[in-house]
Amino acid sequence: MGEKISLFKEDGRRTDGRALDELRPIKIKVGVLSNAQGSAYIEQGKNKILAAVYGPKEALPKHISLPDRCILRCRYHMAPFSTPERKNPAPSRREIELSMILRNALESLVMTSLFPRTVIDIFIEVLQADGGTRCAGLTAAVLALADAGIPLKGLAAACAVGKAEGKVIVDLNDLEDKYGEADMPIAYNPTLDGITLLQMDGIMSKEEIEQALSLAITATQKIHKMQVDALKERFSFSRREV
Amino acid sequence: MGEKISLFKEDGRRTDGRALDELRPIKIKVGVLSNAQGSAYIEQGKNKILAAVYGPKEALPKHISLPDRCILRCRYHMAPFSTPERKNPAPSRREIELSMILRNALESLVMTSLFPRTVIDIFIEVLQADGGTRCAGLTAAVLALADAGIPLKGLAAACAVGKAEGKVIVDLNDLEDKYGEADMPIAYNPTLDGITLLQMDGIMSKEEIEQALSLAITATQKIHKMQVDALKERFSFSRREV
Amino acid sequence: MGEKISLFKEDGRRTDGRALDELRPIKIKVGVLSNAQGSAYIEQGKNKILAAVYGPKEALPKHISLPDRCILRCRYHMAPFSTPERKNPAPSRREIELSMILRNALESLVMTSLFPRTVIDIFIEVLQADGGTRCAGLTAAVLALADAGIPLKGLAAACAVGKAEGKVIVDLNDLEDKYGEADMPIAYNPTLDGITLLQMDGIMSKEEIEQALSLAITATQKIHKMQVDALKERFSFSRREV
Amino acid sequence: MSITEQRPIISKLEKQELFRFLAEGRRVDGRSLLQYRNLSVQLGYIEKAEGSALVELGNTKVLAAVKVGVALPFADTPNEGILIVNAELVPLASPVFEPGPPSEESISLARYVDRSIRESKTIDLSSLCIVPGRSVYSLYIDLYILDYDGNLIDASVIASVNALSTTMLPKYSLEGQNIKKLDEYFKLELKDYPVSLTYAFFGDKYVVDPCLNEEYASDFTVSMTVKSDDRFCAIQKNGGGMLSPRSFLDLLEKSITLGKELRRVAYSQIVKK
Amino acid sequence: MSITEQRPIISKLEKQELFRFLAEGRRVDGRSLLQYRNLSVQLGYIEKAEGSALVELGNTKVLAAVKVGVALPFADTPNEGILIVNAELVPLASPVFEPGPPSEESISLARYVDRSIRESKTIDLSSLCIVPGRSVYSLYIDLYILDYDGNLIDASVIASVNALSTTMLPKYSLEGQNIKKLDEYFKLELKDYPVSLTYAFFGDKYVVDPCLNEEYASDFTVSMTVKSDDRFCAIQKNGGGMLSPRSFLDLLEKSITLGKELRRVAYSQIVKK
Amino acid sequence: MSITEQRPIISKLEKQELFRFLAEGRRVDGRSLLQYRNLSVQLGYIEKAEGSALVELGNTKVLAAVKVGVALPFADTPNEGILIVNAELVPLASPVFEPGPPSEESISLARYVDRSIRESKTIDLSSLCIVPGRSVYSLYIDLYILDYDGNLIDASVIASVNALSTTMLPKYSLEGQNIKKLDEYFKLELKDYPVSLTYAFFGDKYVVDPCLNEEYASDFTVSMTVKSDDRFCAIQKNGGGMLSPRSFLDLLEKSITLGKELRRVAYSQIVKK
Repeated sequence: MGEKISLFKEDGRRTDGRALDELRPIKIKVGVLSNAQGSAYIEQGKNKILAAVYGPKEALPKHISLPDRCILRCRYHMAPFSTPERKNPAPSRREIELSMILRNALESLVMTSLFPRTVIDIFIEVLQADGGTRCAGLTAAVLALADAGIPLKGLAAACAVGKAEGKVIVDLNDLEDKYGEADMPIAYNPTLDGITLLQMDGIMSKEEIEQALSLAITATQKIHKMQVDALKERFSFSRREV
Repeated sequence: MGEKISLFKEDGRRTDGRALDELRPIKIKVGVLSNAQGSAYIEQGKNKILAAVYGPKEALPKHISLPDRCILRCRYHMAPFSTPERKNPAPSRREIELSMILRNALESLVMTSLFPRTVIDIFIEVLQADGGTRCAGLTAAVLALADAGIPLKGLAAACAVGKAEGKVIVDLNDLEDKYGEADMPIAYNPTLDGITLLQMDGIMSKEEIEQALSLAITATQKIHKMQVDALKERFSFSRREV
Repeated sequence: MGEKISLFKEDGRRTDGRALDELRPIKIKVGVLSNAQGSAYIEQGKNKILAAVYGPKEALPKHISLPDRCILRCRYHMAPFSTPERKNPAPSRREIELSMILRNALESLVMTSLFPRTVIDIFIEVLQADGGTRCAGLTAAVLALADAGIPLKGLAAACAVGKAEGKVIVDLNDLEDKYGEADMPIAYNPTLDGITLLQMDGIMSKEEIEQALSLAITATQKIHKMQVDALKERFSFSRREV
Repeated sequence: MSITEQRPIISKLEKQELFRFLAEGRRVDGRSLLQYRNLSVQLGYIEKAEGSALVELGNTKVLAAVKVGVALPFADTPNEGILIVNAELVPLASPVFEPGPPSEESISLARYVDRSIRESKTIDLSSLCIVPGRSVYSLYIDLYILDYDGNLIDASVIASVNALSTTMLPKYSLEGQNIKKLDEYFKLELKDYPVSLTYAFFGDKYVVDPCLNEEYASDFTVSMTVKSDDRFCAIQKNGGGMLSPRSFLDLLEKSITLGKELRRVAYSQIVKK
Repeated sequence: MSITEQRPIISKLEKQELFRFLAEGRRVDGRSLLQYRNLSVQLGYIEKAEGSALVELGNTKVLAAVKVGVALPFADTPNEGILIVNAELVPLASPVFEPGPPSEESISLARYVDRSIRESKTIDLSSLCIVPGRSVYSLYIDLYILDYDGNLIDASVIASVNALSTTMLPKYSLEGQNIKKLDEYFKLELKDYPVSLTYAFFGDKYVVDPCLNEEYASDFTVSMTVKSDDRFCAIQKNGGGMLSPRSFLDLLEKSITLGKELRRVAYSQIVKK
Repeated sequence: MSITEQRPIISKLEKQELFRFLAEGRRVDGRSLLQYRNLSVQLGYIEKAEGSALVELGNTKVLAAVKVGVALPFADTPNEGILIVNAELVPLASPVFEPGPPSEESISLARYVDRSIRESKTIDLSSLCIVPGRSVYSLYIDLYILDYDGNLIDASVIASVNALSTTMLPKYSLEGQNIKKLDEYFKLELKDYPVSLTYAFFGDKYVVDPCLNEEYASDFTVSMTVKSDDRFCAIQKNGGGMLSPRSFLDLLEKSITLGKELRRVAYSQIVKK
């Protein structure tokens, strides 16, 4: 939030031509990898993200297993070339935090008690980053779980909402993320009316957050529809490609 | 031992006004933490040190356990803010050595054969350092063991002795440690007349070491009395505070 | 391959006076360490390399063991003082690769199915490096295995061949390794007529490689004879010294 | 890899009791649902650090200390000081804390506290520049968890802000190309007094300032940091389970009210009247 | 410590079938012994990297991306740019890939690709100097294995060379002591088009471009990198077992022939006609 | 975390024999209680290092090598060279040594040797300054334990001092702002010849220069480093058990006598007559 950059054009539209509540173009494919039990690929703006699921499988070493349910392991990772400056491939503090946040969100969706003493591994690889990677990553990871045939309480779709130059906006791109005033990633399950992932940083008043939440629910409902379509396509065609 | 600094005032007293064989003010409290099985806190000069004990508990993974006695694990650690320059929280070579030296000293006190196949964890955290931290840490750790109800062959108290400007002195502060000629930390059990911890660096003649040892025995006996008093207070009041 | 350095003298001999197909002086001793089950020491030019073998012994933790054969663990390591600039003792990427390459080569020689569920540890320490350390290390490691009494399908000896100023040469020294055009380390078992280790970098034509291979076979046969002699000496005298 | 944590098991009896109390609008330790535990703040606990505070929130003890240094600024903010927050879950505080590199819990805690201070602009980082592009102040906040009975986040934010409020920075003079440390100091000025409020959820019920047993028994927690002007600067849901949008909106409202109260208690020694 | 790897067990039936086919000069997936799988190359897959290519060789998928930076040159090559190759066996590609620091497999892969490019002088590093002794271009090639069905080496060499061929480097101007990035770019020029050929051995039989099951069932593999002028710039035997000198000489001959063919397919989009 | 070490078990028979011998004032290997094993020193073993020595003390083999470099001095000692001691318990020396980062044993060994050399002022670090505050010599002593049969400390001190005595340092000339390495060398001068004496205790009995079995069977060891002028510069008790003040005083006396003898043997090739 250093230098002065204008995030809106004269016609009131955003730098990429979107309206305040408009999502970036989204492309989703399910079942894109040959070895993973389940996989999904998402493009959202210039984000390119792969998610893969292995399991449920025996939890080893045994002391990590739980007698009454399966455990989840989750890695959110950014490719070294996903960012403007090359990123060290070792996990950063940010990646460690997001791996936890995403695991928590997925944990609330998986019917873990069906698979005691097992583990499910979820890998989210950001190949190219353009703002909102944790949300797009979650949207893909949920589909990879479904593709792996793991029983879920429902899908969840995620989208960041936030504030830029005083206006509440949806699906922040890189520029808006960097120079805007607030960023609030939300994952929402429309069937159960539940928020599974919630973070915020930046500054927003109570009223602004209320407005942002309402936009987030609408946006994630749209993405949820795309998730359902991608699953349908997957199970009718079974095409596999990145 | 670089620049020239005077460690004695004109009246022959040390920079902090002490006589050659005088201890710094010491404050000891036992039972200061709510989760640890045993704990103790010591202030000696500007040293502020916490010790905590967990165990005996099952030794895991099993291959670390011993069939005939309990094992000890010990960590001596300095808080990043305990030193003039911020210290990296990762263990330094010095901290690794002292953890071993302190474990060895405590190992000679604990009746380890009473608890086969178990482990006792001892944590010593230096919150503020002012010379002689390993000694003050040991004095506190012994009390934390006693507070945890672990049978000991006896208490041990520790104190550094050393040499500054040719004079043998007791309980070196930071300045004397840095600019003095020798530093000899000693832990002593008065009941069994045994030295459990002994190191020396700097230069001393045989005669100087003899004199220093004699001063150390007197000093540790004084501290031993304070240990006993702190334990009595603990078991009459059971107050818990740092 | 930066600056211009002449690798041949006017008489056509190499900088150290050798002919194109001439090995450096080699000194081999078997059984030089007291604790290892088997050990060997080699000097080849200014290379000084120790190899030691421990095992077969129970493979722990159990999950690394194999039900039908023993596993090998191998560490190729350079002493910090073995190179012109002090080397960090932590394993470099090069050392990790060579540990694998050497393990693979040794794996083809050991009768692993005789010792199911066990592990053999092989340590190769380069005390002084002078070009061709992986080859000399392999020559020594094979002897350490034999010294440990581990049944082998045969010995293997190793030697680098390569190209310098257009000429195919044998047993490259440090200078030739650095400024020459190609380096091809080969380990060869003359009894079974088999190559167990093969790498190449630099540039050679098919014809040059054919010529180099032929030289390598002759050279390794010579080294093989020295291996046999060293084993004979070991089992007649049983001297132990570096 | 983040891995499902193994929470210590609370006995069924304890859990039943906890829920029975909640159903009646009460808590096991006698508090009401939206009541904080006793809070005490001891300023300047570590004399050798440039700033420090020891905070006790019930049995939870957090020591925050500020070390000041001089560093090269980041390339994209050549005129701003550097703020780094680090948290250590010291193993003497709890049997579940283990020695070793920072765990995901400690990283997540440090990053939340960092956001709470940075986004609220509690410190004006542009006032911490010595020579633009060359030398700026670096503030290292180390959070040391000494005793662990739940709600580390709220205690850590309070400890950090209090520690910052006591921080004295050395002055520097520019001598040719180099800077020289003077024997003069100035007080770090605080621009805001943020507080974090953490709620633990049990089905559709929630309590503020959960103690450890409540954290273990809960579905998840939500933390919110409120600035002095009642705006929010950090929010985070931790743990599995689903938060209903309705409850989220409730929390926003509650946090503004509770925040005012907590701020008064937490910063009573340092806020200018 | 390098440790004997635990290969996933292929069922006896699968293995028998594989050998039965080989005995008849065939392969389970219908290929002939010296036939490559289908190869597709997608240039510029990562728009934000300075160069990139996604290669699919059968079910093996390798993404190579080039990041360009400016660095201090190495002391012994003050006039040369820096080339670093890194390979990540991304855990989503295979159940045998694990998160963590680079494994010996990934290091060995990266080093082989590095040698293939460096020794073939595919890039003229001396053309990547900005200010001698002070500033040179650094090229980081990151190999990302996304799906793993054997023969990573050949796919990675092809991906790297294709990614390099798309690489655009920013121009710099010298302003006094400092360099300044301009908004102009130039294309990295390739001097060679090396290909690696990997063979898996089963007794005295061998196949090219092994798929994963073939790799697991084989005694060892041999990789050879051939330059455009049919000379070799890297060779490596991987795995146990013994290679007869006779077979080695055979491979040299085969690789020259197969290399020409593979080069044509692999670099069809980038080689100047 | 330092953890109780798991010493290999010595058979009861061996232990009984050891104690029976001790009771008679003898040792299993025929030595008297205060007798050292055979000591041999080979100077200059590593030609490529600036200094080196291989020491054999019975079956214990320690190689010490000195590498010389140029470094920035520490801020608080701008006119002094840098001395660093590192010890590697090389896994080929013993089944109890494992590859990996330095263990507490190797760190403790290196630090004891460092103190012995530094505190005795064996090297005048102020003579190792090239340009005050900018360039000083750095001496890296690497201790390489090649065969392990007890008493690493005494062997390592002897190896280090011998290696230092053979060390040749390159000369540098100052050219403007930079220094230039000349093709001339000078010999590092030693100011003292410290020896360490290590005792293993069995109840109230002790022996000097314990072999490995004696170390394993002992209660603890005490090491003392004595300077040429009979003063002490390092002492350390290692292991559990209690040392009586009386025994400590005994050791001081014994060490002065034994030290003279050991020094004569250990440094026979290097001490000026």
